[in-house]
Amino acid sequence: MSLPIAPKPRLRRFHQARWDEPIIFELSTPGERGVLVPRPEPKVRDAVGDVVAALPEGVRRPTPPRLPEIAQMRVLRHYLRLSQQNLGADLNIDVGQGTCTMKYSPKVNEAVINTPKLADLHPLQAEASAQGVLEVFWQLERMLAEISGMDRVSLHSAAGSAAIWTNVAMIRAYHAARGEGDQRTEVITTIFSHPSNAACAEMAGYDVITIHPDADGYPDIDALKAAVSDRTAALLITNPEDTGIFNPRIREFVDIVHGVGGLAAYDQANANGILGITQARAAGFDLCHFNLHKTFSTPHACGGPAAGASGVSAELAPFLPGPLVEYDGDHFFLDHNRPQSIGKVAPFYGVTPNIVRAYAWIRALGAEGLRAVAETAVLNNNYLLKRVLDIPGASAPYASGRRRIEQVRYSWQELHEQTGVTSEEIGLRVADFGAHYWTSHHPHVVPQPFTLEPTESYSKDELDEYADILAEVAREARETPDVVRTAPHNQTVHHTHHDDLDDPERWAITWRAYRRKHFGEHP
Amino acid sequence: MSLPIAPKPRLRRFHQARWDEPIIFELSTPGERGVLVPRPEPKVRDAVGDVVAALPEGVRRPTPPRLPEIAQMRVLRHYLRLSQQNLGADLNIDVGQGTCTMKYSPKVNEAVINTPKLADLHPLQAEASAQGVLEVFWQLERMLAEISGMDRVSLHSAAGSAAIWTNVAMIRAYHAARGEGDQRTEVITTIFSHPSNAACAEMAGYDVITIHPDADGYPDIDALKAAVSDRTAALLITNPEDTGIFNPRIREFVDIVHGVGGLAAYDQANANGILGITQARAAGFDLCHFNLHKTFSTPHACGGPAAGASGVSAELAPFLPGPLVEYDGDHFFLDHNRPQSIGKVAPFYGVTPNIVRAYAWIRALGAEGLRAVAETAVLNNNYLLKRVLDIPGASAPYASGRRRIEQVRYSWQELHEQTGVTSEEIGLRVADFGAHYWTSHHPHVVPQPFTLEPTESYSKDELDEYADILAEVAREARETPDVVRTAPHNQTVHHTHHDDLDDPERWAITWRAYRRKHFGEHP
Amino acid sequence: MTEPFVHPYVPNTAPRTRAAMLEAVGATSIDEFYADCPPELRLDRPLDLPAPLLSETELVRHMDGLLNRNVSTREVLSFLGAGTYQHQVPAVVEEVINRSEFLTAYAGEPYEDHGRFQALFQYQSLMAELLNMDVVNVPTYDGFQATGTALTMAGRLTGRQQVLVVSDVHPDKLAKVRDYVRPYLDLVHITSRGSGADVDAVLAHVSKNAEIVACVWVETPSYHGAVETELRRLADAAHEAGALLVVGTDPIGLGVLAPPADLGADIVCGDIQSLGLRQWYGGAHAGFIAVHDDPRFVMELPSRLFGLASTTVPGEYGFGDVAFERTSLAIREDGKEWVGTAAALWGIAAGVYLALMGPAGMAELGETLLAHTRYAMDQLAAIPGVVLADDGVHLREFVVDVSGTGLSATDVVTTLRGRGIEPGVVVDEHRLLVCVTEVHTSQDIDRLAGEIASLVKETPA
Amino acid sequence: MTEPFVHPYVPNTAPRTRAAMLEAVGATSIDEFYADCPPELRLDRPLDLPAPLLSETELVRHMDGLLNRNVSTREVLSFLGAGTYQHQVPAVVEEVINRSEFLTAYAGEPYEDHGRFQALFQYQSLMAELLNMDVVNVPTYDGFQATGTALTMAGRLTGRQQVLVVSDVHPDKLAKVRDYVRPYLDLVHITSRGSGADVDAVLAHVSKNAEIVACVWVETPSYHGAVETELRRLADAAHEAGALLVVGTDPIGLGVLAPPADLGADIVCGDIQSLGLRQWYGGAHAGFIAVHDDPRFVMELPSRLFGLASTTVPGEYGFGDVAFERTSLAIREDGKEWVGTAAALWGIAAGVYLALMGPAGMAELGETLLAHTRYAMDQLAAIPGVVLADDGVHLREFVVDVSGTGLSATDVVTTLRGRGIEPGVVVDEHRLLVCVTEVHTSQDIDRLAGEIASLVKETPA
Ligand SMILES: Cc1ncc(COP(=O)(O)O)c(C=O)c1O
Ligand SMILES: Cc1ncc(COP(=O)(O)O)c(C=O)c1O
Repeated sequence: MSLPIAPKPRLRRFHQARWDEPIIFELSTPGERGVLVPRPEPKVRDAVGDVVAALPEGVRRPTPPRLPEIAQMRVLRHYLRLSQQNLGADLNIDVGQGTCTMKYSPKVNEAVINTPKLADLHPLQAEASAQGVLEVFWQLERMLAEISGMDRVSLHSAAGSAAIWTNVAMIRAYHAARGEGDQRTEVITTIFSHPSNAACAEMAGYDVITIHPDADGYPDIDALKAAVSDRTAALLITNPEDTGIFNPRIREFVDIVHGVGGLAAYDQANANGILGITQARAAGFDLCHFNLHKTFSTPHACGGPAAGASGVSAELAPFLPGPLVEYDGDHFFLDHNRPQSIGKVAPFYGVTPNIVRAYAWIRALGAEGLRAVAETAVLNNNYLLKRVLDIPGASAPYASGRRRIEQVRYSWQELHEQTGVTSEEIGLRVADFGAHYWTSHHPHVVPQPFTLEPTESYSKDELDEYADILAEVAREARETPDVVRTAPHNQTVHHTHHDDLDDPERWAITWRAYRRKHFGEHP
Repeated sequence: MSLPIAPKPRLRRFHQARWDEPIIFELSTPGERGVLVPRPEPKVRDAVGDVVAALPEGVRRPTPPRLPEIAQMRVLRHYLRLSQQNLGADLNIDVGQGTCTMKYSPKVNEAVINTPKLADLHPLQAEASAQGVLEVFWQLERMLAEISGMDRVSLHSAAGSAAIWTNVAMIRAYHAARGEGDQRTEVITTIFSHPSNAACAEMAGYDVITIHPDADGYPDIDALKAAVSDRTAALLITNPEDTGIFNPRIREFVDIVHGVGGLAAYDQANANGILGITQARAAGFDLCHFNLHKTFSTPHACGGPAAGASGVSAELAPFLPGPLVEYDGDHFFLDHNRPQSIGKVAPFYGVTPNIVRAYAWIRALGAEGLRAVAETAVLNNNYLLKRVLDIPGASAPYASGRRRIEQVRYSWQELHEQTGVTSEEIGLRVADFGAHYWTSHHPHVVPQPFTLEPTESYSKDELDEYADILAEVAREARETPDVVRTAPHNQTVHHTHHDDLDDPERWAITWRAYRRKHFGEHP
Repeated sequence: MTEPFVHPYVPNTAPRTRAAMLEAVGATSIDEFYADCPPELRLDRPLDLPAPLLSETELVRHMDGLLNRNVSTREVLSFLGAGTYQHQVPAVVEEVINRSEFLTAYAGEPYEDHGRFQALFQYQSLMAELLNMDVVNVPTYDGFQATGTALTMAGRLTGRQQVLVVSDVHPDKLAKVRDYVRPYLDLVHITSRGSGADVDAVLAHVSKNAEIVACVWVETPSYHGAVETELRRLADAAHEAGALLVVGTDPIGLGVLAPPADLGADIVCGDIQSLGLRQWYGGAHAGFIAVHDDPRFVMELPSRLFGLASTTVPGEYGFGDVAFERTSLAIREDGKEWVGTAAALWGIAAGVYLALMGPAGMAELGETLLAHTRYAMDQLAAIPGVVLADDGVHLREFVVDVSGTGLSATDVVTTLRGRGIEPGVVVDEHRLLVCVTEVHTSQDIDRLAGEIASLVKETPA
Repeated sequence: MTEPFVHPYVPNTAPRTRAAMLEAVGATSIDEFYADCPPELRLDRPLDLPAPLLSETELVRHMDGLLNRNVSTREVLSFLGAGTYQHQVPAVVEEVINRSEFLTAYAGEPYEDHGRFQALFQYQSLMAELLNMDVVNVPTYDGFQATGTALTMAGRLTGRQQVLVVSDVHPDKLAKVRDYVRPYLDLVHITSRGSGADVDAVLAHVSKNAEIVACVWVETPSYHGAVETELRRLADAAHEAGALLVVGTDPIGLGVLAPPADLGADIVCGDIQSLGLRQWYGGAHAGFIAVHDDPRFVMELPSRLFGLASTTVPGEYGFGDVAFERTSLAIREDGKEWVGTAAALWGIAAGVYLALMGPAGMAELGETLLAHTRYAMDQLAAIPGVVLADDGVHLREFVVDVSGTGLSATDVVTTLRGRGIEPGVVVDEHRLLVCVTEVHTSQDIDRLAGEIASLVKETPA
């Protein structure tokens, strides 16, 4: 064979890096060192003596921790190899992690934050020496207020769920302040709202009432009417829900809750398709939250650090966690004097690197850019919807024929009925093409689900590639189902047995537990 | 199957990442943008008008360059995927790139250099605002002088070969200054010295005489004696040579050349095993050079930027390229006033990032550490030698039974005679285990060669893994030679046909040439 | 209006592409997609945001302009701690966590995100060795959250409501914990002796309230840096009453200090910022919770737990979620508390950190910290009018009382800031919390002491 | 003596390992391995080097201490060019070249280093589009080296010896080239008109020396930033005499300027520092050489050339070295000049840069550079006593003559440095080379002009 090279086939012939690495403990060699630390200088030693020997009985560690001993380059190499065994949004067409808004995290923002001027600031240093970072906090609060229509925004929460918690804690404080703390014992949410809404409410001491969708996929308004009462503390709801269906009667939902004295909190983690289109406050919400790691581009970091922002109306503002950043026209400062505040929700002021990244992202786009983001996310989603619906066996339950906002929860139910292959199995086979999808949160209201959210970040070609992969795997499910059932084949590892993970006798959450339980080793 | 997991087999089951990426031009979509640049402000536009339209006839580009149009994330993704398809010394046990000293490039040095305080300095800015970097240059010169025993050191050269060129240019200038420029027309080198010694000498206008090894693998001293004359400008030689054999009569070699009025230049790119053990000056050399990207740990960067340092005796110092960094007890400054200098060998002062990395590396180790480096590199090499010689079919020609310094040129000749499998084929199969080796520079004086240099960076376990891979592939060469001959199997790409690369009618050095020659496309 | 632009972050705004896609889906305008959003909810104006900084040149210039107004702890001499600490962060740690693959991954399956699963399993395992406990979670948000959860776990496990707070706890942490546990637990304080718990008072309280105490909560080092030396007695007392011992700690000292589990702790929790994370203005925290491998305890953890699993290929390490059905992701409000995006990357960082440090690194670091702390205590206590709040064993932090100098703590801070030193955190009018770590040299500490001494000298008594 | 240590960079100094390895090879000491190094060559003392900085804390503190004594061009307003330029460097470029895999790779085979081969093939291909030429090398050290080689190629191709230097060339470049080509070529200068070559003089010389001229060497933009507008005539003259046209250029302008090949250039060369590399104190250069796909020319290139190749799998892009037998790596002194480690990573950077910029980016950048240059020329020329050395088309750089102000160029530089501005590079007593790029705003340029104007005002005429 010689030049020219034949055209590439339609689908890439992928193989994930496979290094077959041991567990890090297996790399240990006695005496090796990965890094050295500063040692007490002779002067200090002379002054203080042997501080370790001087520790009281029982306080001194009797034997060194059984950490591995590995030279620096080998540690590095091990983790670099592991990194290649991790897809990452930068590497793949990450539209399969629907509801997670896997958009591009611009590299320039990494360059911006990785400076000692940010990474090496102490939270309690003089405010005068932290004016830059304080201004970023202050400005981002104002931008998010504009985007949501809310009056004040807290940036303290470490993630979306943490922001939901913050909102629930403010709801609790609000009712308590009005003397209705004991009466308002119920929180209402919907089954398509993120599970953390229900779980945070429960953790805050509330009883949770869950509304299911009606036949069109909208949260059932009659169920809501039946659920509200003077026990209602709040409605926690998202819109669009993870189906990508926008609830046109959302204002009515809020009014119904307001009508009984409850508050309405908007889970705006799904805001990517509506930036600059509609504001939370327009629908009457009292509280809302954003995920900076979704809509505002901060990287997902293998599952955090993330960042959540809680926006509230003026009425709720006194309850915001502290401290808030204020500006006296001259200097930015931290206002700790907030008597009605729910207090601290995090050690200091929020996840600084993500707050700065989010600010930089908005500054790079401006209003016009944010609107382009929303519109393109929605265009991409409706385009992908079209491509997926063209695949025999795939469907998008509810609201059939209608447009979606930024994501869609799909179903392989038909394909499953025809072939017996499940959505989970299809997902594992998709991995063989260097892509992935997830099903969705439990419970699987949609049968054999998969959830796609293309965001604004992917080119049409990449959306087409993704749809082509799905079509190919669906074809395989009919024609060579065993290939699908035994997948993955081109991945770092092969089909994994999950049976031990739920058995307390056998599960191995750490290497030491594994060695103890399965090899009888005792430290 | 369930826990516990069976023990891992002796050799890792490797697969390199395979993304099957198109060529970047194939990713183009009209209208996409990868990055935006600052545009003239209205004020500027008003002042200068349409500067492009105003360009004279013929000066303005008639049609835009046919660069691809690709959004930022897609460009990033493409190159990240390519990066995973590149082994890199951080990722593999890179002992197979013998004579290249693939040692650990510490990550802390990357952190140190990646600051605007270095990356954003202009070479012509005020010396007063560059005191830090000037001091590093000055200090590194002194350290390399100490390591080599030389009097002055130039850091200008961009690589090892460039430093050889610099040395040859100084040799030429030296003889010219003594009125012997026309008489001294010959340079002597050895076949095991790097080809750049011969090539640079030739390029400088010299006739090259090459000495071959004697039966013991030492450069043939009688051949040298026969070669020298009053035409001899210099001897360019390395020691140990790429065989790892140290020439104990090196001082004699130098003396012979000095005896006829020639100079002796020591290629110290192989210095890793002799740091702190012996100095170039001790053997009488007039000039020497180091590769900072080998011995002093700066990363190899896919083949540069590198950095070469030329050390010379006081007698040769006037000929060093300019400017040199000097210190007046108070400030560091650039001395441009060097009338006998060969002038510029590079745009400014050398490859700054590598100069700073090399300095930091020496500072992290100190004298004791450098000696540990040398000793351990040598220990590792002799250990690996033992392991390789235990493989049936492998040998280490010359100096049999003797110790080697930091590397060995091995031979698969015996295995080849027995199986017909070549060293090159074995190398391709080694790639399937996530490692690699190269043969050596041409000409292959050693038949079926491969060259290993373990440096100080790898643990014993890793050297064992590497030896195990070689043993396994040697076994395959006997038992399943076809597996070896059709390798690689677990790599990014498969066996490649190299026939077109030497045919001017068909070679494709750029995408446009490929499209033109093989698809008849014309811009 | 700005010129129309195709933004590098939004490829499909390229006009031809946009048109082709609209056509493919049979829409004439983007607006059609918003049909469900009623007009009265629609924003009828552009968002009021600053003009975009379209080129990286403009963006970076703007951001640099802002951030250069900060002065970092590399530029001043800082003795600030109180929750966020300045430790050596090995470059390899940052190399690993800045890898695109780790930085931008989220929630792939154990197949395509095998690296993440293994890295976090290793984090759990490395922490487990340091703590001598068999189960460690994938990190939660921060030490505050971890503590809140550890205490509510104790409540759920014992079915009781009272938490005995026996150490000096950072007031902010206490505020967070109090609001967090409000529906389930009461915090009862037993004033500490400064250098540690008032064990006799704790014993007395526990024996009187044996039925209602859910747990004894110890912090070691305490808010004031004091190392609790009576853990074993506190554990015994708690256990005798059917209660648990919950210990909050910073693992940084565990190369030389006995792991709380060795002395009877049932749940150990805290923050891992010290283990390889920069300070980030207090924005880089992650919380750990460790328990023994007892399913009662494990099933109370809200966090994800990654465990080993076999694959169809012998010798291949697979991974998966252990007991996922515990979690709110699986069963919503019926799960334990909640779990969402947490602080995984910081866990990976801490894992790399511990792998680099090894037993010798942690032991040497612990020794350096103890020595530097003792040295700093001695130097400051030698200043006339300055006394140590207590003389217990301290790791990294201690409190000095400056009332004898005629100065307030704020005076000291204000003046020293003017001299390029952040001397510590004000605890109250006369007390200052000073923090030293391995990054300080004796010269640094001497300079602190010297500056305070000369300030004292300058001050009329 | 320091404590004995096992250095993190040198694993096998761990005592047990070292002993085991010595035993395995049957040696009793490391010293045995040095048996061939005679005693009289052995260093009998430790090297005289500063004590090691063993922890990263100490090392980083030391390095920061040094480097913080530098003041970067982000901190002052810099108009310095003359070979090294301050341009926008997209973050993606640095992300890619800092990837461990690219940064630390060297010379793997096209299989395991497929990424490197493809990235460099793409660099060659992207440059080729910008240059409208079919062959571009893997970068050599820098533009100086590239130029030296381009000229010697012309000598070898024509078998002649005379190089006509018709542009203003950077004196340092000339020094390097002169020494480099010494054995093969003579440089003959035809004084330029400032704004470009003196074409008539060149024509006259060429027609008189038709047999001996190897090439006409044009630099555009010249040392003074002047864009050569008569390339076509120079090419024709050279070709008519059987000579070649060698053009040195900075590809940064080729989004708006016609590629030299379109106007008859046979060999185009230069530096790619402008294409995505930071300034690095002048230490980040790389040289390109481009020719047409004519084997006579290709076979004269000393550098490596990566080309496409098929594999056993259809549709798989393989790569390899084109015509490797040309090189010194293959045939030593019989190869073309020499090749070794060069500047590959900078080539990858430039490739990423061009892929990001695309045609629109390069066109817009070119326009911005022309506009900023013209604006700066006008602003400075408006200062009394300051005149432009020539009023040709300039890209990025131009020369002003300040003799009319009573000041020397050095005066201007010295005074403005005191005001936080590097106004340019001194060319000679009264002339200053000023450089503006896209990173400058009109405000920056106005500030430069304003400061010079007020300096002029302050100066007694
Ligand atoms: C709609 C919605 N709400 C809340 C959350 C919870 O956010 P986090 O995972 O940051 O806790 C998510 C997470 O993706 C979400 O999609
Ligand atoms: C002994 C020796 N000399 C010279 C060189 C040439 O160095 P460079 O590749 O930097 O040009 C090398 C390269 O590895 C070498 O090993």
